[in-house]
Amino acid sequence: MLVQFYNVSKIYSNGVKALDDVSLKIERGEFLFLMGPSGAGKSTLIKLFFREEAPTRGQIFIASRSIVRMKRSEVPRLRRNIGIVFQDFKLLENKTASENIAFAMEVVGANPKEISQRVAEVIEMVGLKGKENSFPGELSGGEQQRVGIARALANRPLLLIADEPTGNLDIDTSREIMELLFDINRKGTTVIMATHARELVKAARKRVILLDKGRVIADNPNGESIV
Amino acid sequence: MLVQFYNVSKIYSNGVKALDDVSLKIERGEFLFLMGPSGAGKSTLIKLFFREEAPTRGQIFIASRSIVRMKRSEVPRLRRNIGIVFQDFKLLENKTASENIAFAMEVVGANPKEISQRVAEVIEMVGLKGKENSFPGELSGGEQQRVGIARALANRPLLLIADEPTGNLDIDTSREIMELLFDINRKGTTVIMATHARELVKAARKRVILLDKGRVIADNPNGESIV
Amino acid sequence: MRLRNVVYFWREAWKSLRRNKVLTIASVSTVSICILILGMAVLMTANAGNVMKKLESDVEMVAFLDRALTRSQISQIEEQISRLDGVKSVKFVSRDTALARLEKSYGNKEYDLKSTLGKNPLPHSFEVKAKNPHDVPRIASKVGKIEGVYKVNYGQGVVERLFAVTKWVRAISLAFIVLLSLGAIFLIATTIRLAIYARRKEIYLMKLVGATDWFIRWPFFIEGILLGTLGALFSILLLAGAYSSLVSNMGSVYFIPLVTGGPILNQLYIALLAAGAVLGVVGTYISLNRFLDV
Amino acid sequence: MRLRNVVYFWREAWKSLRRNKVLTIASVSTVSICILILGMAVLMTANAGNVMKKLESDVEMVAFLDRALTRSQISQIEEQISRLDGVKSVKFVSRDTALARLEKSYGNKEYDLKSTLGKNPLPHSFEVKAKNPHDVPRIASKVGKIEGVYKVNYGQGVVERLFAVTKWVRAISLAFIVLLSLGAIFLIATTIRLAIYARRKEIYLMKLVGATDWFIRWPFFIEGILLGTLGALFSILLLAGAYSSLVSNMGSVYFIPLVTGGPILNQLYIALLAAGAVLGVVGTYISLNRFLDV
Ligand SMILES: Nc1ncnc2c1ncn2[C@@H]1O[C@H](COP(=O)(O)OP(=O)(O)OP(=O)(O)O)[C@@H](O)[C@H]1O
Ligand SMILES: Nc1ncnc2c1ncn2[C@@H]1O[C@H](COP(=O)(O)OP(=O)(O)OP(=O)(O)O)[C@@H](O)[C@H]1O
Ligand SMILES: [Mg+2]
Ligand SMILES: [Mg+2]
Repeated sequence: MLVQFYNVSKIYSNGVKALDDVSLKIERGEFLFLMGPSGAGKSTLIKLFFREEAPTRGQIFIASRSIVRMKRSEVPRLRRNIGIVFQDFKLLENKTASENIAFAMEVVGANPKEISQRVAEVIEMVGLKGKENSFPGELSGGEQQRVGIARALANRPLLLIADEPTGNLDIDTSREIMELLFDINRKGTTVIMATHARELVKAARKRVILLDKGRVIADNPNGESIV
Repeated sequence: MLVQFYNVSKIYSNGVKALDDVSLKIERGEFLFLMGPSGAGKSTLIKLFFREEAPTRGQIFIASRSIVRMKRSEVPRLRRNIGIVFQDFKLLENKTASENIAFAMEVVGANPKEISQRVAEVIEMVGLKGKENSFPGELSGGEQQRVGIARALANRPLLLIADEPTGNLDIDTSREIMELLFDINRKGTTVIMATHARELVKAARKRVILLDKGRVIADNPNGESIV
Repeated sequence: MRLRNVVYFWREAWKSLRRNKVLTIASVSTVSICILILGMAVLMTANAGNVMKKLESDVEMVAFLDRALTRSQISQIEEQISRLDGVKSVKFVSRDTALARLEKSYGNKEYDLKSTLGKNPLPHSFEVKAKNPHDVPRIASKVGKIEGVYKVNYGQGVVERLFAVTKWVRAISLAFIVLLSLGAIFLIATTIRLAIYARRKEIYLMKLVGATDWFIRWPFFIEGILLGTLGALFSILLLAGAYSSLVSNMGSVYFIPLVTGGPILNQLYIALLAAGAVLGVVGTYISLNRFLDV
Repeated sequence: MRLRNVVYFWREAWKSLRRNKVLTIASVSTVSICILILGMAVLMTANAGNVMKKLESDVEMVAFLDRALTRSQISQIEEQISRLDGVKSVKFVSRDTALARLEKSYGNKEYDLKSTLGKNPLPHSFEVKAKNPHDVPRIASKVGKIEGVYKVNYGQGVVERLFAVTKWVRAISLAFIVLLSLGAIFLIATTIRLAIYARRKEIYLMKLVGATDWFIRWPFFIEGILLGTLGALFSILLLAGAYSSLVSNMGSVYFIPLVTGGPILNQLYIALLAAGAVLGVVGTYISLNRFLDV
């Protein structure tokens, strides 16, 4: 069991209850869609995985370690094993596309040769060849999003979490990205993806968790009943 | 004729040719989709309308005024008549949702009563009631996007330009937003919307312009051949 | 500018000061420190100036008179001296007084000059002060030419050196104050520039939704005034407190001629307050323009 | 720290300095101005200290001797004085010399004291200097008790006041330097804090992708050192240029005892350079921590 949520609730400091008594189990190697209307709590749930937010109540285990009771000094290690695609991309504005990707690898201490090789590889995978040296401000919305995806892939994480990774992509590019995710999933990476793109979910036939108002209202192994 | 583009090209300072000899006519009261793969030049085209970017070559007329030769001091007036939904939202982080919307009205010199009334109205329209006093950092991705939409609507612009306004919205919310846009279009506002959401375009049966690599490769009055 | 806008601008400025706490605190404390240091330097310079004035005003000349002069000749000479341009005071010192002074430095009880000598060998003299101590050398040469005066002493050599020193001290403290002021302007402008830089996206968006340059500038200017005034106020309170306690602790004990005139100090404090406000606005003005070109 | 990281940190620091031009220029010029002002103040204080030392070292006492002393008695007294604790030099001034001096201030050609008097009424005396001018009053009272000395003069009253003044001048300039240093620390820290504030999202993201605090800190520290050193370098060049031209223009003309010792100045400049680098790092350290808590 890779991830376990026990009765997790999240109430933000302004009183908004974003998650309400969520319990969840995710196996190693699974591919999981998170769906639900805008404001349902998908991003909040995702932020709990790598301790960007701490739950108000409940327990979370990743690889059998409680990340609620985890010490501050252990958090970097947790995060290095998770690849994250942020809903708002979070690219560094004064680093080029390849520097943004390389950066995530430098953090884990990869060596320069390895880095430059892998960066070229993931840039190619997301279809950004030729944009390596562009700064985020010089990229289109979809291109920025793909830089974010490439960065999450770079370290070959055990767990990949993508928050709305195709929101700014056309359907063809989206399908290519999905292929990419399925591919790394086949190679062993657990993938969790929050999305609104029903077409993609429908085509994938993977497990779907449906959130609404912070509660899990459906958990379907191959997404049939939901879409 | 509201908008005329004559042989417009845009080459960014780093040499990227984002638009290549684009000519275009848009009538008052039209509803227009801009489609095309990621990096096709949709956002660039949109930025030309309100002079965030200037064209490298060609002429642009809005309401028969050349906005290429327009003086710097006249630009604010141009912009006040255009409502813009930005692809990256561009919300002010230290203003609440309603302040972000009110702000765009204060710029045009509306009076306080009018402002507070209209702000409540558009907040309601985009389904953000209860989130008026949240700061952007306290809103979900889709909620932020809707604040951006509400801000563009607030001044009842003559021309509304929306760059990927439903990228972070679920399908139901997206449909509601589309209804909103159709509605203001019926009331006379010209609407230009860049999007990747084929479902929405298909359902709308409106004019679609298809861009690829900076060129207009199709211009279809009711979108049939495209989607 | 319509009233509605005025209200709007002040409200915006105030809100932004409260919401951008990091920026506000940084700017206010920068202004505070700059004004504090500037104020302290001005006070120091003013006091140094006072001391130097005192030193200079001690400069006087002594005119020794020929022996065989009558009373009326002496008072004629006195009149001639007093009539000279720039002379402030003339004081007659009789040979007896002169001898008494000499005795005071050499003499003791058992052994006094007068009895040893039998008669007084010293001449009568006049002690002459100038309105402007710097005129002493010039006046001295004129006094020397008066009939009946055989010699004029004013510490030739030493006095010129004193004046050279005071001139340099004044020049250097002025240069220091100017440098400090420039530094303060620059530092405050830099801090404000950084504060505005941190908000450049806000300005960019304002322009994109159609705000005019002045619509954006006003709240920033008001912010500038507010934080400049606030910063200056802090430092003036500190400065005034510290200086008045210094004066009361020290002035009475050591006879150093401290600047204590209430009005002068108040003028200084008001000037510093104004400087704070002006620097706040000027710093904003300089920094803002480059972000407005959208 | 592995070599790879060291290289990485320096490269990152350098890149970031080049890419964040606004922030870099702001920080470097803030350091520059602060160090310039601090350096100027230190030089001024050092020179003021020199002048005051000079003033103090002019303080000496004069011991007047009884009239009826033999040669050997006089040299006995000289020895006694020299043996006193803290005495630096003793110089015999004969009555003839004393009279000649007196004459110089009163006399003229036609009329000289010696011939008027017939005989010299003045006593022999010793001019005594102390190693530490502050000891003069203490030593004077001891000298006064020696047999054969009937009076000791050292400008009683005036000297005490001089010492009071120099004490206060020293205290106030020290206070000013301390204030300036604190101000410099604070201003530099504030500027750096704003520069880091402008990059807070960058730090936030670094933390989210798993960077440790130290991994983030190092490049910032190196940046701090670089910009602190750079800023200090500018100001030291300016300061050294200005001061050496001041010394060569003024020192030779006016006999003001300027601080000109090469080694002392070099030490000062090196200290300022170090101060720049240290302030850069300390400013970074203070400012960085609050953004690391993610
Ligand atoms: N930092 C925050 N402080 C307060 N409330 C927040 C914060 N972040 C999110 N919320 C609120 O929590 C709820 C869930 O937000 P969340 O971002 O998880 O939604 P989401 O499912 O990701 O929506 P979307 O599809 O629009 O991205 C929303 O009502 C939102 O307003
Ligand atoms: N400021 C810029 N400087 C340089 N190149 C740019 C800049 N902005 C965009 N580009 C490039 O111009 C091309 C068109 O970009 P644009 O943002 O118009 O695409 P788009 O159609 O909006 O794409 P998306 O659907 O991904 O948002 C892209 O190749 C992009 O890399
Ligand atoms: Mg979300
Ligand atoms: Mg775009």
